[in-house]
Amino acid sequence: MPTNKLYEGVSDWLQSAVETLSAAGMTVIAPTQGEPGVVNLTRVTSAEAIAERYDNTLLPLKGQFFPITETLLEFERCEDGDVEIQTEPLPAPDEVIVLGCRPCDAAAMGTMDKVFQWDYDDVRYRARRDRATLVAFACTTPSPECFCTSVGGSPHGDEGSDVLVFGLGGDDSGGRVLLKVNTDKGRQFIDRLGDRVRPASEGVQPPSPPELARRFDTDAVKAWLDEGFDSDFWQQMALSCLGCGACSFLCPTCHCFDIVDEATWNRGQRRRNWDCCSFSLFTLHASGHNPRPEQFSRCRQRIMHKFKYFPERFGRIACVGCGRCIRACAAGRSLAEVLTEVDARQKG
Amino acid sequence: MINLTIDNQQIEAEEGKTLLAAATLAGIDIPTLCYHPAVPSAGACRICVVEITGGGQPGLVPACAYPVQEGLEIQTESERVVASRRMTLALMLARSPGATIIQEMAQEYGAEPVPMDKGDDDCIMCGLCVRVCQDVIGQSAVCFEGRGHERKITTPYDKQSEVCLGCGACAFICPTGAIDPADYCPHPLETIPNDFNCGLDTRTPIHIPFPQAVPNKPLIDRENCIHFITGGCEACKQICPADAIDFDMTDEYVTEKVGAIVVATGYELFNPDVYAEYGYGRYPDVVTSIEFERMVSASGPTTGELVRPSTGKPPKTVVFLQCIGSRREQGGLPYCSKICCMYTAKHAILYKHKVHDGQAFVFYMDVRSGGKNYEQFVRRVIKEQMATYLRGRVAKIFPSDGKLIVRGADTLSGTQVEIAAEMVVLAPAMVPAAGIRNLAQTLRIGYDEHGFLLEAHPKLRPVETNTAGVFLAGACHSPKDIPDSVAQASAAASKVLGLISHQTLTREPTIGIVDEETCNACFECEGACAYGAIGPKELKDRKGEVTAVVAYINEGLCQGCGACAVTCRSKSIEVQGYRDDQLFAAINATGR
Amino acid sequence: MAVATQLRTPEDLANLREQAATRRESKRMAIAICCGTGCRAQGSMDLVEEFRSRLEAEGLSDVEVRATGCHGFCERGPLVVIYPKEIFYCGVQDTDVADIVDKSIKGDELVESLLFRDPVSKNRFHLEHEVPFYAKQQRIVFRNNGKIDPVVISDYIAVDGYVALAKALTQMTPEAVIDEVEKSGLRGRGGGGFPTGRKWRICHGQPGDQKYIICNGDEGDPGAFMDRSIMEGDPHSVLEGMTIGAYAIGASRAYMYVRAEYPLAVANLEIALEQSRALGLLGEDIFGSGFSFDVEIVRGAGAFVCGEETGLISSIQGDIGSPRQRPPYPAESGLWDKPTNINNVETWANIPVIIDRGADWFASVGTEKSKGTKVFSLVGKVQNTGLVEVPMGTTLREIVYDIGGGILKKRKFKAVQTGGPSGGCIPEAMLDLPVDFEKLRDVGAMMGSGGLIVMDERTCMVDVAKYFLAFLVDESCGKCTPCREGLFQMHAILSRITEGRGREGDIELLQRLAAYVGESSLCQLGGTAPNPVLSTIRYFRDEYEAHIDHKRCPAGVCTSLVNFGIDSEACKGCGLCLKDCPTEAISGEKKAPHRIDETVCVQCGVCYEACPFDAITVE
Amino acid sequence: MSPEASTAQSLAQTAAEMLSQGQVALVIGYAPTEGKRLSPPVFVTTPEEAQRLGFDSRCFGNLSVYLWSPQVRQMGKTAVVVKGCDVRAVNVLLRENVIKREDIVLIGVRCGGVGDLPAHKCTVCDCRDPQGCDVVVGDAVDQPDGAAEGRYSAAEALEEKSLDERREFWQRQLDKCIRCYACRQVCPLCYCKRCIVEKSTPQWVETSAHPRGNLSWNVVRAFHLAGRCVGCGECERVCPMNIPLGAINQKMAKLMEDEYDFRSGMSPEEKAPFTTFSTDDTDEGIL
Amino acid sequence: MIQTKHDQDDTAQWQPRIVAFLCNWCSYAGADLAGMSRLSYPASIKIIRLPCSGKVDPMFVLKSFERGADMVLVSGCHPGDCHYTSGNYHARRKLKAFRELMSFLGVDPRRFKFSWVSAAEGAKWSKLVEEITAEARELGPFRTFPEAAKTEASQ
Repeated sequence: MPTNKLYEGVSDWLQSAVETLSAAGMTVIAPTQGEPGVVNLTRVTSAEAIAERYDNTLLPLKGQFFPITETLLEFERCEDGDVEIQTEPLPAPDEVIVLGCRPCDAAAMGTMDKVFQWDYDDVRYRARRDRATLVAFACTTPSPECFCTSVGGSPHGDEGSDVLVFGLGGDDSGGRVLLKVNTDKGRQFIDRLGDRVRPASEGVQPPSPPELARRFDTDAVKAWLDEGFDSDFWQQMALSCLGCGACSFLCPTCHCFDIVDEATWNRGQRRRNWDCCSFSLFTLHASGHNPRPEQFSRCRQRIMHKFKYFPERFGRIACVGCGRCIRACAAGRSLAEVLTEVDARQKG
Repeated sequence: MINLTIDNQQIEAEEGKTLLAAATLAGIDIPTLCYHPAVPSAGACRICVVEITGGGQPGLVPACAYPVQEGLEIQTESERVVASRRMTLALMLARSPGATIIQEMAQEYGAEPVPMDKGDDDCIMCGLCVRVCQDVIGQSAVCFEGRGHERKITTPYDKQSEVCLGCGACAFICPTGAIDPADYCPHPLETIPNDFNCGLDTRTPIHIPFPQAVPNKPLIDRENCIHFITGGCEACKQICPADAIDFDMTDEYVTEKVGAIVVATGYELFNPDVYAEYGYGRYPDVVTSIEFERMVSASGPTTGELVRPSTGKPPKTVVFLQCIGSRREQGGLPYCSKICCMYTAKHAILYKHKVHDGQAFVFYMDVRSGGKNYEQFVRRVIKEQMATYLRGRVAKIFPSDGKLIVRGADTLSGTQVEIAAEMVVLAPAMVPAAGIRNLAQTLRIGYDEHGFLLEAHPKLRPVETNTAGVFLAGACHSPKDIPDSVAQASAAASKVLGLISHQTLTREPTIGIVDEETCNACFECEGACAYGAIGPKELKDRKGEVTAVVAYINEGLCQGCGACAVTCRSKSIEVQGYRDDQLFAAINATGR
Repeated sequence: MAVATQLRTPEDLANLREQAATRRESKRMAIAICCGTGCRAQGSMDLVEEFRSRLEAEGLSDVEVRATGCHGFCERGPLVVIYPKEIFYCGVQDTDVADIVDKSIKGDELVESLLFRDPVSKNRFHLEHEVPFYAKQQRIVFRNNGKIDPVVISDYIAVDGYVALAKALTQMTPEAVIDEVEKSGLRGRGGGGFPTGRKWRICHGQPGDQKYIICNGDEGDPGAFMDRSIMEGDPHSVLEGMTIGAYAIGASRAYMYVRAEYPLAVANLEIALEQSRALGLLGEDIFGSGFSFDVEIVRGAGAFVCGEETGLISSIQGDIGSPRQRPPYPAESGLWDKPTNINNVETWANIPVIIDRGADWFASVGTEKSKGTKVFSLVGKVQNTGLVEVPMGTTLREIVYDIGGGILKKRKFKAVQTGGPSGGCIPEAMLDLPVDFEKLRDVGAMMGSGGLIVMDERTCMVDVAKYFLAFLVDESCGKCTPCREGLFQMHAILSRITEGRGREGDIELLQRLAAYVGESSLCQLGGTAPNPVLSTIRYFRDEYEAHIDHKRCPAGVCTSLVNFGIDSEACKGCGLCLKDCPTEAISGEKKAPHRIDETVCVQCGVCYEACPFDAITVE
Repeated sequence: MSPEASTAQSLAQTAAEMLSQGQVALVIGYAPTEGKRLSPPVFVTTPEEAQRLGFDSRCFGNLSVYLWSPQVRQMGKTAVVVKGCDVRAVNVLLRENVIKREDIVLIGVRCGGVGDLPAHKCTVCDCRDPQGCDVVVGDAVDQPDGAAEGRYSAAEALEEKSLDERREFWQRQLDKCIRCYACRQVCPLCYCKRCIVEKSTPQWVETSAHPRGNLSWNVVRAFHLAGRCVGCGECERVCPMNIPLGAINQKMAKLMEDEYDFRSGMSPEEKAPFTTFSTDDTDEGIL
Repeated sequence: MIQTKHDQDDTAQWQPRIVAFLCNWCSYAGADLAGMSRLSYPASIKIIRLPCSGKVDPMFVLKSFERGADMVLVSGCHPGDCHYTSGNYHARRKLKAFRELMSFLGVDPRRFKFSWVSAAEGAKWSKLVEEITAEARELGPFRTFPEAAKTEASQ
């Protein structure tokens, strides 16, 4: 079944979609602008709230399926001394339509899926993921920090999204869009929209993606990383890293978490919280030993993980080039620059 | 060594010594006036003449300037010598009839002021001032001028001397007290009040602080010492036979590690000049009890003679005023100073001993004579009519006709009294020594609003403070008389002994412990610690090299209050018994 | 006269002396004009000028004019002596110059009016040595005064100057020099009479490299001026003596302490010093002997007490001139605490003669214990005043009467005071006392530096004592009590005696004080200060008693005690007293006896002095 | 030559001299880079690299944060380029014994304010001329007028609101917190070897990014900076969630100034208000 | 979600929960004296004894609120009376700042009390507890913190 069929959406297709889907009891998540200049994915009931012009959401898509903090279970010490444990019910019984993530964030879900449905099937993740349809909006103007083309993606990449929406541009477009169906979920989504979309005319092609130069070669990067663990490059490159978690927390593919118990005298919750390999505590053992005692080793870990260990294990790199880490870095550090440097080192 | 005979006594003397030195060494007394060991001899006054009766050219020679010679035979009190001295003194007496020392020596030698021309100049031209200034101080700010009988001591060209340091050595060395440096000195030395005598007399920059000082050694008051002011003088250094003067000596901080501290800073008197109605500070005859105490003391400024500061004559009527500042909620101090009732009774007795026909009055609020035999003592004073006790306060003191009119109320008879007193003695309140608050803060001990130091517990731990190892004795704690102070001091001493007689110190376990792993060594805890228990500690590796400095809490000093733990941002201090996890659990439990 | 070359050997000196002597002798005549301070004051410098211009005008180039030092007979200055004949003119005025040149230089005549006429015998004397004033003198110290020009060194050399120095330096050891001086019996002429040789020996024997010589030119006695005359008139003899002394003692530096009141002496000494240095007689390696020596002049401010050795030393050191206790003596520790030998000008001037002519020759003059001559300044109520140099042992009578020509106005001799202010008064009964150190001391006087004051009957001895004491009170340094206070009180007592307020027992009190001051004072100023009082009490006690008991001054001097009247018999009514009376107490017509109004008279005594007829009476 | 270029030249020259003379082993400065939003820090160890140093209005970073980094300390004596405001942080570090003055060299740079619109702290800056530095470079700059008035404007604006408004405001703001701790990591004064958040026995501050943990964290952070915060504003700048952390810090700084007349970091000798007390402190509000 | 058994919203019955941190030497002794003096006061107060008010860490207050306290009281010796000389002064300074901070962040400052109660002030203690309990009751349950505990992240 061909899934890459193109549809054309009329000018109010989005409004209609929100209304229709909401009416159908689905949760519509879409980019909205809260504070000036800040766009995030929130639940909408009307298309008016949906932000139109933005580079990307501040927080990545991953939080929809892997929340920053989530209760895994609750426990209470009963008066007889036994401990009663109650597992938190599975989340999100509703179907969720993410209406308007960027192609890179959608692509990142591929990475997330690999992790959460690997040797351990994370039911909480899968419960959310299974019931979600990702409608990505293709990028028209990548930001200066974007480097998706360098990591195998594209502003118009359709990996991970169920539907990819292209704005048709131009003054005469009248808000019409071109919807490219990538999956069955996508088709179902199109079906639900009824007459607000129709198959595109023959010969209509999606606009060509905006220019975004490739800055490094991931194969070359991996090749260097394979040999470069002990390179003094790391120490030098990591000097300015302050060790905060902004890059990881904003990264659409970072997926490390920490499990904590929060308790009062006699009851509490077990929670899963985002964690970050940049934190010194990340690898701190109970013994006091820390296998990654210095910041450079943690910086190295993050890059190694994304561009060497992950590809080795899952066959794909764990970076989609969204540029959030670069934008968020307190010290103005740039992953793209680091990788460009690595690429250059590999190529001599 | 040179052998000679002085007063038929065989004497050995070092070559170059004077006859005077040789005689002094042999215990033979020769009177001197122009001689001072600090300055070169002049042989000017001729009072020290002795007679050479053999072994040299016979005649009178000045012992202070004549060197010993082998075989000399000397008579120090021969008829000729005595006649010469007598005439010398007669002549000096004619010139300086007012000079005490001359009067005394003249009396001793039976020198009559022969009927000659009389002068009134206390200066006997001994020239000690000139010599001390030139040879000891090195300044030559005073000199002789003129010749013969016209000779006088003055400054060069009779102008105020630029080189005068104002050291006062001239005045000091002058045997007749004829010199007042203020007359010619461009920057005369301030007279330094003798603090021990409440400023009733003066002292020199080198002084022994008080008669029973331990050690009983003089000290140099740098602020007033001419050497430290001008860099010159050094007179003391030159004359000190023991070579004990050391100008490089400075006050030094002596650091001692001690196991206990007893605070015994004593008291001061409340300054009564805030009560304008009593005129203290304005009327010279209004004195404080401590000033009175010094006045009647044999070692005091008047060597025990009780006189009115205004006239120098014994006061015929003395009024003692009690509770000056004490027991006064408004404009004073609320507490009873405890000792005044008793010492005033004593003062009344002392007064009657000094001035038999004198009359003493005591204005009191209540006579508080609690203490062994105290009441009997006061009764005796009243019964033997050593003082008239009047219950009531004095409203006003004002001078009239050379006396002080003390106007007050006698509340027992309900009448207004006026007493024409020649001296009024105020009994000011006892207040803690100045600087006691600083000391208390340094020792981290508490003090009350008046500055009296706080005991750990008024009944159970009266000599301890809340800081372990710090004890109190005497008036620093509260007004106390001598027996009480001694008792408290003894108690404090035995507490100290109890503390330090053990090899180890036993204490409650609630103390702070530093987590050396996480301590940032910012030492903000040090500021929070009221006991100075926190200091740096060096952490060393196996090679003995310092790897880190962290805070360390002295278990002996820590009282376990926990202020440090709160100040510590990294939560690196725990108080045993109040550990974070314990408190966390306690707080959690409140949410049960 | 410029001398280009230094004298390196005695032969050089001999050569120079030869030249100088030849030059002197080449002159036909020499006119010696006394240019001592006394004669200068009377215009002798004008005379020198006048003579020179006159001689030049007359073309008399073979006549030399010499401005010499004091001739001694100051009473009669200016003095002019014409050599070789030794014609002696006194009281010469510049108006007389032409006459003298005409008569005595060009011609062979005498100017009669300028010859000395003895006031007693009324004889006129032509020649210097015939003049009674000079006749009994023996001039050793004054050997060159009047003969040489003090500012011309060759004059001094011409009269055998510096021969003694050359001899001492080249032929004698220092010890030998001291031996010679000791043998001569020379005693200090400053007053104490300490044997000079012994003094040198002590200083010579002191350890130390640096020693000093001091010449005491602080002639402090009032009325004495012999040292001045020597320094002015023959400075080189003093310098030569000092140089010899320095050689003997081992000193290389000397100070010449001259009172600033002697400007001429200082000037002449400075010239002499320069000349000596130029000739190498002072400075390094004198006469090739290896001995070096120089002299510095220090001017004193004229304190009597600076004549005392230790006072003088402290004055040189820049301190107040106060004596200090001795010992240590200056010979042990003097100037700048170094061994120091101090001698008086006159003593130093004796030295070259002793070395030159030998100790034996010198010792042949004088008495057993006092050798040589002594210069006295003879002043007071005598006819001839001036400087006289006589051999020791000459009697007072010889000096007063033979040399001095006796008492003025034919009054009665009363006493002669010797030894300066702290000397004593010697009464007429002792006029035959031969003067030497011991004899004078024995009678309660002293040699001192050589003052001789002659007093006549109109001198009140109490007043004399008071006068001298007043001087000493003034001059006492004031350091020690006896001298400062004792003298002051003694003076006060004397004052009250002379003012008629004397009391019973004052004499004894004075004696007690005098004894006390004498034995208890620090230095010899005080030690000798009571002498005037003691000696006057000793010899003239009756005068004291008259003052005290009878409130009377027998000599009529103490104005509080006298009433002046006029003897109408004797009064010739000349009016001199009337003219001089400051209070116009005297009245009277010319040629008629005058009268004194006692209520107005202030007893000043002017009339008493003024009356040529002794008509003023004293009660 | 533009002022920026001349400042860059001075910086480069100074750094090169220090490095070549061995005075320091490392110079931490800014490397203005074309096209970047901020001029990133640069760690210069050779005189040649010193050419990269520069200074412009994008030099936000407070480089004193690196002074106590273990890696930097290992490298030896360090020179750091500091703006006048950064010196205040250095002063606090000195006062709290974190660094020793002899171990560092301060290269002060006169700063006319950073940011396109100068940041708030720059408009109220009263320390554009760095004090207490070893070297100061750059052209003279003017202090803004009336700096003291607007110093705490953000806090004051919130103070004017009602309690409920404030609660609502902060709830919304703190809810955003993702506990990335960028605020802590960028703060020069957050040098604890172990942050209180990292202490797990007991866990005073919950690490979960829920409102309770977030409030707890931000209260602790603000309180630990009370009397210490020098207002460099880095925490607010780096917060990826744009939480107005500066306002909280301002509030505490304002309290310190109002109550104790104290402004942190004005000198290395000062005594922080929380390390001392006065018996005259107010009893207001105490029962 | 496990229900909190004690949290009854019925205001008539509702007892506020007040956590009190008392210094050992004054306020705790004062509370003890109140008890010994048979002075009654509401049982709403949960006392945690500390050596000194200076030992009260703001974290304790915060944690108490997190654990459901409706009001927190810190009580120490009167100024100058501190057993440890100055602990209460340190506390006064820090806790004032803390209250200001909390207030700034929207936490009602009335829920955070500070008092001086001496060992002799049993009556004061009793009265104080009465008063603040009444006030807490008036303020009602403090939901901010307990609510937060129940809320998932809102992203």
